[in-house]
Amino acid sequence: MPSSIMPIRICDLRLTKGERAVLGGVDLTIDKSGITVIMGPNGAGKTLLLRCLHGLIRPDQGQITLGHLRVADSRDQQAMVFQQPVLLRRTALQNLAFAAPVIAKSRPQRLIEALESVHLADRAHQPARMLSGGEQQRLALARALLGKPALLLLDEATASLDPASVLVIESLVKAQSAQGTKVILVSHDQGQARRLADDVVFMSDGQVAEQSPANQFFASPRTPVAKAYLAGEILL
Amino acid sequence: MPSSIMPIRICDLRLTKGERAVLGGVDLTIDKSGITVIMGPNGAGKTLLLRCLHGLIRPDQGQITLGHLRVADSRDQQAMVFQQPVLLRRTALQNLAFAAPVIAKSRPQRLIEALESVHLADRAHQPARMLSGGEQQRLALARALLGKPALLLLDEATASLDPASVLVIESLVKAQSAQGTKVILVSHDQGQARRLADDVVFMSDGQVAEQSPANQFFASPRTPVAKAYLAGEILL
Amino acid sequence: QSTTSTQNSGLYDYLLPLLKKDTGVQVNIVAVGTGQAIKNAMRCDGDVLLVHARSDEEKFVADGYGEYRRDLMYNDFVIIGPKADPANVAGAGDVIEALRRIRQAGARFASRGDDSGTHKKERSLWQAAAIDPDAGSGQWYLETGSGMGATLNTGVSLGAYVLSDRATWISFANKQDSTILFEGKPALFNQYGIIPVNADKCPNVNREAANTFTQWLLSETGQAAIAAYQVEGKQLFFRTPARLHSTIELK
Amino acid sequence: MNALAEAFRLIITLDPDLFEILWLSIRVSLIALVIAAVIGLPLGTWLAITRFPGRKFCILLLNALMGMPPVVVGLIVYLLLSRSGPLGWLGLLYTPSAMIIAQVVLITPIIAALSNQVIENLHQEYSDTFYSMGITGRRAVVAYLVDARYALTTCILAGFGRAIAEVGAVIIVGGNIDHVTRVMTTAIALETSKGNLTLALALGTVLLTLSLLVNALVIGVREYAAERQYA
Amino acid sequence: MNALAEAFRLIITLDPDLFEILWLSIRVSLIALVIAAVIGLPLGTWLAITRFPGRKFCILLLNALMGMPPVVVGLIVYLLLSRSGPLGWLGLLYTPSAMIIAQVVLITPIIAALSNQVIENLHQEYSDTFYSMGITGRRAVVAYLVDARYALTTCILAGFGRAIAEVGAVIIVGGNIDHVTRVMTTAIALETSKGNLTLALALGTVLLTLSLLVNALVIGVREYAAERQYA
Ligand SMILES: Nc1ncnc2c1ncn2[C@@H]1O[C@H](COP(=O)(O)OP(=O)(O)OP(=O)(O)O)[C@@H](O)[C@H]1O
Ligand SMILES: Nc1ncnc2c1ncn2[C@@H]1O[C@H](COP(=O)(O)OP(=O)(O)OP(=O)(O)O)[C@@H](O)[C@H]1O
Ligand SMILES: [Mg+2]
Ligand SMILES: [Mg+2]
Repeated sequence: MPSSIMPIRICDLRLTKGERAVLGGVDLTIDKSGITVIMGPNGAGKTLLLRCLHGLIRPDQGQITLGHLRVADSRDQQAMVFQQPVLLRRTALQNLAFAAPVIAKSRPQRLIEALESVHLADRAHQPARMLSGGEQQRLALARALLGKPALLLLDEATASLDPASVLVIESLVKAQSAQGTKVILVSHDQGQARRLADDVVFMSDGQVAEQSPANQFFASPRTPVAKAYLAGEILL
Repeated sequence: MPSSIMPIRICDLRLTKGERAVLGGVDLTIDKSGITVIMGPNGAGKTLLLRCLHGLIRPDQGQITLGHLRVADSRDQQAMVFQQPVLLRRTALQNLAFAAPVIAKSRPQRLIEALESVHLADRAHQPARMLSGGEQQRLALARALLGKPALLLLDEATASLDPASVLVIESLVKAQSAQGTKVILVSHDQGQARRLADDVVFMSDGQVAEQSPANQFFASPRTPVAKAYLAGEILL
Repeated sequence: QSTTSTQNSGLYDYLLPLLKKDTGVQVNIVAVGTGQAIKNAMRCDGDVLLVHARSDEEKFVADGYGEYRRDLMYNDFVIIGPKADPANVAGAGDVIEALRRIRQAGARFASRGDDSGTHKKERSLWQAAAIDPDAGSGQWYLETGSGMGATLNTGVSLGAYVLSDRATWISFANKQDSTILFEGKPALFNQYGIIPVNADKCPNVNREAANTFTQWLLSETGQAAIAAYQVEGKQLFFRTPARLHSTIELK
Repeated sequence: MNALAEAFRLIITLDPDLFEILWLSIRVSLIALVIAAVIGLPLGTWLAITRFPGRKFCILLLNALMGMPPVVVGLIVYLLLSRSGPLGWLGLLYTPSAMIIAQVVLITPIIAALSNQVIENLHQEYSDTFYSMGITGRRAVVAYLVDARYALTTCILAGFGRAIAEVGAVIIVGGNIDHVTRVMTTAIALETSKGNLTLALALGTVLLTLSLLVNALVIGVREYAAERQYA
Repeated sequence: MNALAEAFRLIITLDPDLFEILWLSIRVSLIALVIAAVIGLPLGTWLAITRFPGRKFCILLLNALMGMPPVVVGLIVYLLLSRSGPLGWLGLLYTPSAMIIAQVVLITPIIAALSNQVIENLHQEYSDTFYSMGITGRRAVVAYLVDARYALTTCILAGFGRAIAEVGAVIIVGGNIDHVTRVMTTAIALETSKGNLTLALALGTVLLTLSLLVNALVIGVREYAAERQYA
């Protein structure tokens, strides 16, 4: 029931590391299905926000609800692909088999299909850690999709992929979204954001600066900070 | 003497992993200074080629010369930034101090300047491993530039940077190149390649498919495989 | 269960095959210090006790742990020291004088310091000589807190004097330049007793085999065998009372 | 040098006594090692990856137990197995089983503490991913053990080293009975107390050679497997 | 239970004999540990990061030496230090120094072998970067030791555990001489041979408590530092 985790409400999320408020009161409601792209400069807190949503970090303060669920209760409906994928010290296929729910395990054909969907079928028996950077990222995505999650979180999952792989993953993500999975994706790639986003959340300095439908955001961002970002102008 | 490592000649470089010829006879001469961008699909062997050049991998067969030098003799004139930067478990500043040549150490101001050049001065005393992905990559670049290398190798060094950081790094790389450093850069980002490249090397399936001046490559790639790549069309 | 000194002397390696041939009884030896042997036996870990500490043995039987006690054999103690003999122990008239000479010469003396039969004997001799060695503990009086062999290793290496039972010394291989300097006085006799563990207290005891073993050792055959045991041409044990701490477990 | 020659002589003459003792040493230590590994590896792993109050203290305790004196372990096991002890009815005292028990008690903390550290390092890398995939409990433990298998061999070898070299505990619970519970280390101790230092050293050399062989075997297998498979 | 009560009594009555022995144990083991760490950590690290023919064999040897019986180490040191031995002129036999030497010989391989494994794991991560930066030799060794400092404490604690629990070697070279070389473990062995099992266990409890305290201290410092600084 993918709809049961909607809407996602984040309320006054705060997180301090050392003396820095790395998340300084994030307020955000995501109530539309489809693909939400989070953009923003390095260090804006995009990864931290995603990790809070996924339950990897417990914020110092604030509330997150997914539908009627709290983060802890929604975890088996979520899947996440990290910026730097961590693969087990096993073959590509064994990596999938390990992650597969019990049902899928009884049907090894499912795993092969999953490998094929990310064009890695011929690497099935290669040690996963020996794959090229792009191949590892594709494998991580295949692994995340095995559980048929209701919410898919992607943290710069295509950052080191070639154009073709990017398109492959984008179409996989779109297809998944079309099946009702809510996708939240962090990306610096404006082309990708334009191609995928239904709406855009722009973060800056530990806060949400702007949230707009995609076409509106790219046509004319409401905040100066987003405008500068898109122009590559933010002073670091 | 940056010129002493030119021209870079790679002759019939072969490398087999398991049963796959991951480098299948690479022939390449880079004789112009400036910035050379290597492009090609995931798994084409770009990273492996760079690693061979840097002396990290000993090829099964083939020859590499840099000017009159062999790889082993040119190492102190090279620096490399990896796809996934590895930082020491210390603060950002200590990471630079560790890498700094003895001369620079006596002038701590040099290190602060290096941090400023990648806009990380205010993160100087933060543990390097706690920096955001983009911040880590910038720190790795600053570290690589400390030794004033004659040859700078960058492996998708801007893959997870925000547009502003990308521009910062690009301008740093350009400035370095203008000072006579030869730069070889692997990237999937066509925009970046167009902005930076003096010439482009296109790799596919463990071989060099095409080597052209940048404007010519982007205007009309000679090989069908490069054409398809630029269009995002290669079948994986 | 058996003690270190009898085991180190090699007596069991010689006796047990003879016993097996005569009676068919298979014996397992566990060699530990006297005090430990007696306490192990009180926990019923053993079938026969072979020790040398007469008063403890008698208490053991009186408390009902042992069926009876018999003198088994004896040997004697000797004083070991460096050949140079700085305290001239060899010239002493009796053991008391020997100890006094050691003390007066300021020579070092290695004691077992482990409450073993040998140690108790040594303490009683110091007392008889009216010397309190504890005052010099760590300076000239070195309590090794170890078995006979280890104490000999220490004493020999330091050129110190040691009171040892003759059997252990004769079969001891690391003599270096030490030798027997004082021996043969009745005050130095060392009696071994044998006690079958009381099967009423310890139902696990293999009573029949324990008796067979004890009786064989006490019989003419056993006694003759003990007397016939020699190392380097020297007789180690003599038929009649002697002491040694061991329990012996029979299988 | 004499000791080396003597060791060599003992080995090439295939001295049957020596081989009986050697074989018992190997058997006892290997069985103890297997048991200790079966307990210690999952325990160390589990403590590395779960979080509960008192966890830090458990790890601390494991580390401290690495420093448990063998004599004390021997005494405890002795008191348990003694005929008047709670497990006396098993009749295990002065048998090889008793020695195995003592060695297990001795080396389980070592294996657990060392594997705990190894897995903790791996956990830094894997934890987010495992958390995300909902891998917990037994599945996580097994996954960590499998993925750290090469590094864990060193922990196991450390445990083996301690077991095979151990004398204080086995002499108390085994009794060093000839042909029954005499192992290499107790034989060495016996020869030392007899003053036969050369023979003792020769036996030590043999034991060390054995240890070298076992280690070579394990490390050889590990290298072979690592080369053919996954980095 | 009796043993616990007795241990408690010994400690609260501040038994002077006990504290003399305890203090000697700590002194000997800590000095041995420091020396062994100064040798073993760089050695293990160096073997993890350099490549030369015979390196595999050296690592194998270290692993095997972890299984060196203390009695044998004791004998070798004894023969070296005995008056007729090559180092006899130093007059160290039956002194605390002799015990330190024996413990160093015993635990250096342990610390080296375990740290070798820890550093090898880190090396997988760092090697390319260090190679690229031209960091080799002493600088690399130091860098690895610094960056793996938290994981290395476990190796060091394993070495400490072995040292403080060790009896076979120190009793041979130290002689367990009262007021001179009597340490906790040899005192325990003595009480055991006297049959004073309760007292022996009490001493064991005291030793274990000591071990626990040292471990708590080290782990405490580590956690504190790790929290305030770098992950
Ligand atoms: N554990 C931590 N301790 C201290 N600071 C941290 C920690 N984790 C993150 N930070 C800081 O929090 C800020 C936000 O980090 P985050 O990883 O969310 O950035 P981001 O928006 O994902 O950036 P990027 O685009 O570079 O991935 C960064 O400045 C980072 O240095
Ligand atoms: N150690 C290895 N063992 C086996 N195969 C390897 C090893 N290293 C690389 N490969 C294989 O060699 C091929 C080329 O790898 P390389 O990392 O050079 O690709 P790349 O061109 O850099 O790709 P990407 O754009 O994804 O980074 C890949 O298919 C990879 O699976
Ligand atoms: Mg991020
Ligand atoms: Mg690459």
